Amino acid sequence: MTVPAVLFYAFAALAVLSAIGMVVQVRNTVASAMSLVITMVALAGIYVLLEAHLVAVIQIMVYGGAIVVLFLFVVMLLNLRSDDFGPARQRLVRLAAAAIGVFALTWMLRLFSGLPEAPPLPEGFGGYREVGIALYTDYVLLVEVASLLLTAAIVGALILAKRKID
Amino acid sequence: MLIGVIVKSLFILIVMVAGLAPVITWIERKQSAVMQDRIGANRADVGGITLLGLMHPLADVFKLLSKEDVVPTGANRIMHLISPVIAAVPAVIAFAVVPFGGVYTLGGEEFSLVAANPDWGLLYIFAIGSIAMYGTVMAGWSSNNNWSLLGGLRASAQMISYEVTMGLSVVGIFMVFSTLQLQDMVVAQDDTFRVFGFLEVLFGLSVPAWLDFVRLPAWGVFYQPLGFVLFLTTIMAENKRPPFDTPEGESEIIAGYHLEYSGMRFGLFFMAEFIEVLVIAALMTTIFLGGWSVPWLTTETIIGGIAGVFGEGFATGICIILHFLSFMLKVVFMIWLQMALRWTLPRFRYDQVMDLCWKIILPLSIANVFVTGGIILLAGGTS
Amino acid sequence: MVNESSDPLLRWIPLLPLLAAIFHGVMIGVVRRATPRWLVIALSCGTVAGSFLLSCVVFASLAGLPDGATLVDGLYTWIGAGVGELRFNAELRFRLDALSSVMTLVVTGVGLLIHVYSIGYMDDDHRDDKGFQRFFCYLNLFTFSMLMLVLGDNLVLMFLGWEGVGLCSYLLIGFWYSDRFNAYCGSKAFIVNRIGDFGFLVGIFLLFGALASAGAPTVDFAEIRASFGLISEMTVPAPFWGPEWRLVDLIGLCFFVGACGKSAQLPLYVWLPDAMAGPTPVSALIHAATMVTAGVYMVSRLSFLYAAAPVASAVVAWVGALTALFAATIAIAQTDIKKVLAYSTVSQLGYMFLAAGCAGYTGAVFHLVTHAFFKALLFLAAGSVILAMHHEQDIRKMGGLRRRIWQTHAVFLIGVLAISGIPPLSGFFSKDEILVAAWTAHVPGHLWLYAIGLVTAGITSFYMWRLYFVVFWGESRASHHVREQIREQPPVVVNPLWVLAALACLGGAIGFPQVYGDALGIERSHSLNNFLGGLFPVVEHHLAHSTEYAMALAAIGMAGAGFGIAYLCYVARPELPVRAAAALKVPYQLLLEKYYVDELYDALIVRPLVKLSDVVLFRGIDAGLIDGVAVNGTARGVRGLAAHGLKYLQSGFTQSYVFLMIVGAVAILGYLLR
Amino acid sequence: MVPLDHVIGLSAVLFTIGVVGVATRRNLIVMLMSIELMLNAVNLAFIGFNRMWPGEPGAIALDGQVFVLMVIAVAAAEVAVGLGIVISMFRNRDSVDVEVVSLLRW
Repeated sequence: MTVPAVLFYAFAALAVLSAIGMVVQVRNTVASAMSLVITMVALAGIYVLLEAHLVAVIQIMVYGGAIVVLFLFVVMLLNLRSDDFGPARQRLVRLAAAAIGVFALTWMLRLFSGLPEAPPLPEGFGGYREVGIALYTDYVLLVEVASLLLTAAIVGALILAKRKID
Repeated sequence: MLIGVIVKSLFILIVMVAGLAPVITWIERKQSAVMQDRIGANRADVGGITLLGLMHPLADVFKLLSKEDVVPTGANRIMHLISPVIAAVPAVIAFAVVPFGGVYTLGGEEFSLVAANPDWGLLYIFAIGSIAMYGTVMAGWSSNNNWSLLGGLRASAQMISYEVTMGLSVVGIFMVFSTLQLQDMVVAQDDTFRVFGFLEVLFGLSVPAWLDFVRLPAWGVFYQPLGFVLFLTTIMAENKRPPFDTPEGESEIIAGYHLEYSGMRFGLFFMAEFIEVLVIAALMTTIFLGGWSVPWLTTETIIGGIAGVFGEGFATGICIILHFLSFMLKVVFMIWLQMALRWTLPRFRYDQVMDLCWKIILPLSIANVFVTGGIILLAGGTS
Repeated sequence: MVNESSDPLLRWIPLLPLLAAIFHGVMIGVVRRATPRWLVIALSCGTVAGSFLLSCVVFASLAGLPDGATLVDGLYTWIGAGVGELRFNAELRFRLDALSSVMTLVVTGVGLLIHVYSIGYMDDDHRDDKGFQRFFCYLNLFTFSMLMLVLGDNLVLMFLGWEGVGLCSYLLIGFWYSDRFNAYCGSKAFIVNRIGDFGFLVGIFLLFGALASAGAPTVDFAEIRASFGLISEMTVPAPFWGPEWRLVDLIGLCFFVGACGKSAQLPLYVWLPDAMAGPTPVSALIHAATMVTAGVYMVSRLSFLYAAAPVASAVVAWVGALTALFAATIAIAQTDIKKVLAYSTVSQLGYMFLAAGCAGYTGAVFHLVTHAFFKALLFLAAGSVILAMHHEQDIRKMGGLRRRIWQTHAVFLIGVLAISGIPPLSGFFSKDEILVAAWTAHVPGHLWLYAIGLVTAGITSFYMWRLYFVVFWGESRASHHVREQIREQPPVVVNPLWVLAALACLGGAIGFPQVYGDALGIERSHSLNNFLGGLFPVVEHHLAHSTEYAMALAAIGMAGAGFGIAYLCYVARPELPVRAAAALKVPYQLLLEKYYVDELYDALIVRPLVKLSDVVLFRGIDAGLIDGVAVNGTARGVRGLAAHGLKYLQSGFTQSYVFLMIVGAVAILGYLLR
Repeated sequence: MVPLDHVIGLSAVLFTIGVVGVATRRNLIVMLMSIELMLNAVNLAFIGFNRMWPGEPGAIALDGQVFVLMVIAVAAAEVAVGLGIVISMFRNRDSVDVEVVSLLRW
């Protein structure tokens, strides 16, 4: 069990626990958000182990630093109180969802066991230089489309959330 | 390899964090007093010696330790307890990436005086910055107090916006040094460039030989003057330093997010802030003021000169000391600059802070990127 | 190939009337302003006169050529498709041989006279010029189509002409379309013609198909005739008629169906009597002289095919004979002057087909020519009678016109003499020739054919004389007001009649039978036969002069008998026909109602067809099946499905939507990764 | 080395947790967060598979990572609009409970 493997299992455990924490956390939403952040950071750690350094940093900066803060921002802005789990009927939905979850879980694990061992790494695999080059040579259209999407999202969010000043 | 890292990180912890941070509290008090034509704190003494007030940080520490640690009722206990730690730890671990010495080969084995040198160096700082944000946000929210909540909100909004502009303003530097690793940047800054060289490069004029003598150290600030200004403003805003300290704007929302904190956890918040000041100073020196490089003397000239007389090992030792001294000098200068800025500029209104970020710094930094790109293309590859 | 020399004049014969027609068409349709009457007259009559002159010139140059030579004038390849074995190219080429030159002369000659006549005839009831111009436009178009039909060098051009004349007959019958009955008659003529044309088309396809399979795909008459030997032996498996049919017979029959449609033979003759709804010059030109003879021209043009197809020829002969008899009997009881002449035309056409069927093609053509003359004469004379009687066509209201319009009377008398076959006039010679052909034919039961021919000759002369006596003799039964008005027509109407009368008299000369020729010392007297001889397969028949004389006498006898009876009934004892009609109640009624053929067709074909298409096709399939089941059905189905099933999926709760999404995703994933 | 099949397994687990979160929770914000979690699980799978097929030294294949960046961009956009909706929903209904907005039904 090499160091990376140990680290990976640690991060994996952390991610799963905080994910469950987020979902189960009923009383207050900020706690859910916090557990989500922990999941994000754990995943960033795993990315580093999988040689995706730039993506790890961006994961922390964007997901951890911006998106979840946005969640916190909204939660704090709206000053929400906790919500409960809903009437009995919900229980049926929850049970079904849980069952599906477990079923999918076991089934996928079984399916994905036996993948080949990770091959040796070409030099400079996940670094910012290669990803930058890939982004702006092969996937330049993708980048442009993404920028377009983000502008649209900004405008959309603005219109949705703007207080009607009439 | 591991021992080296441990030694270096211990060195950082002791010298930088434990040593210099408390001194900064003193510097701030003293400098602000001198600027306002008053003496400043000098009462605290140990057996009569006041050392111009240097004892005060010690006194503060003991004072805060003795204070009762109050947790407001209805507050989310765990979050309230954790948030100062989350605020302070990132500030400390930010030093891992800052090089305080050059790259030397001693006895065939090469070592560089930087705790960790991942190839995405500077991004590490930004990542840490975005984690630190949670400390303030959680503090604001968990202390069950409207003013602190407001403080937390303002802090998160401000930090998010400035994170964007911080990233963009430093892109110029990336382009010039075409690397993200701080150590490589400093190595790149460790020589000089001909001042009038740009005439030759940009306009193709021939420059007479004697003008070559006028040289400047190849520091980031000379390549990226606008970058220096923008980065300084954004990183101070990121750190919620006075010109931008609306989150804890005393006049409007009392103490902002760390309102409900007392005792050592309040001390932690303060300590975090001052370590941030140190980080900013260290970062600015590394990126813009050439880090550990001695102005007109590159590492080779120093080692070459001394090695001839006293031998290789001794020369490198001298060189290390020289580099560390130049680094510390620049850091002190930057601290002074920040304190000066703090005590001269009035606090920005909250919307002004936001406008400054989105409407002024963002366009400027983007323009800076384009201009730098243009110059680099004209100069034909990175100089 | 038979030697041919090109003559650029040929193209102008059909082109001139076409140009006039186009001019009139443009003036009516596009310019929409009435052109001055003299210009219309000048143009239309001028062009037809030009064509007539050209025809004469060309006829003269053809006569000069050695026997069997033809004049050809090719413009361009009209339809060129495919190459080698699978090629089909129809050249736009005109060919003038003996047969077509005779036809062009008849068409343009009689056409010119009728054009002149119709200037007068159409004058009074078309004060506004557009109707006048429209009439001449159609007439010119008709002349163009007929000339195309006659001069066309291949089957496709002939078919073009065939359709053209059909169209023009429709247009002209329904000329006064404001009256619904005329429009109905026009469309009836067109539809019945179309049925015939269908047969004609099938014939063309079969012929072309056979030739192509034999390796010589062509539609030109000359080439067909040349490579006809290849397909004459081909046979077609007849499904339940016992032995196989010879392909040639089948093709002949198909073409004959086309001929029946166009020349109003027995099954498809119903449109001709109703065609009388058109103006009289139209009836004269189209339904007497030219269009109806197209069938006879076609049969004689394909004479080599019919000669090699005994069954087809027999059918042609028998149908011709029966039609002649049938139509003649109906003509007896008709009271409308134009109806009588219409049935007489049908009957005379029957005669021509009888001759054609018995391989007496020259006889058929000869009768065609003479018939064109005296039938046009009779129609135009009837026209002037109608004009005189102010559009009164019922002969029971006429009578005693002898004194009032003596010129028409004289001319009508000549026509009646010609048609009933009194010796010196043309009718006698051509009818006699046909009877001789019937007598000597190899068709089974040709004696019976001769007998029918003879009897029909008698009936023909009877109903013609009846018509003559009723209209011209006795007191005028017209209303008092009309009686004063009766006056002779202006010269522009009467002069063409005199010309036609002269032609009717002298027409016989062009085909003066050889038997009399020898008697009178003229060696090649039958000039028409000599002229057309080369074209038709010569059937050797040697007939003793005595039998010919006997047959001639028999024919004259029958004509005289017809005259006698008619005189007896309508002049001597006028009450006789009334008592006969009362006595023979049923047959008379049968004749009067034209054997109820129209009603029969209506009941057997038209009504069931309409009912079929209405009930079965429309209500059953279109409305019921397609609209009902397919369109509305699916719509109802989808609405039902949505209302009772899909509606409940929209529960309004996001949870259930998410749940459905998950189930869907898992299902797909399960399917993919099974 | 990092066992890749466990990486994909982890991604599957996280995804399922996300799905369960979306299915069970009635608070729209938590649902949005669960969706974020699902997206992250997908990112993990991308990175894992990319690590499995990094391409030859000459031609490094970074499709997976580029895609992850795009997913992050899309996620950011989605969150922005999603929270916009949450705010407007809260303004109209004074609650973020999904059951409240059930007007659009048969």
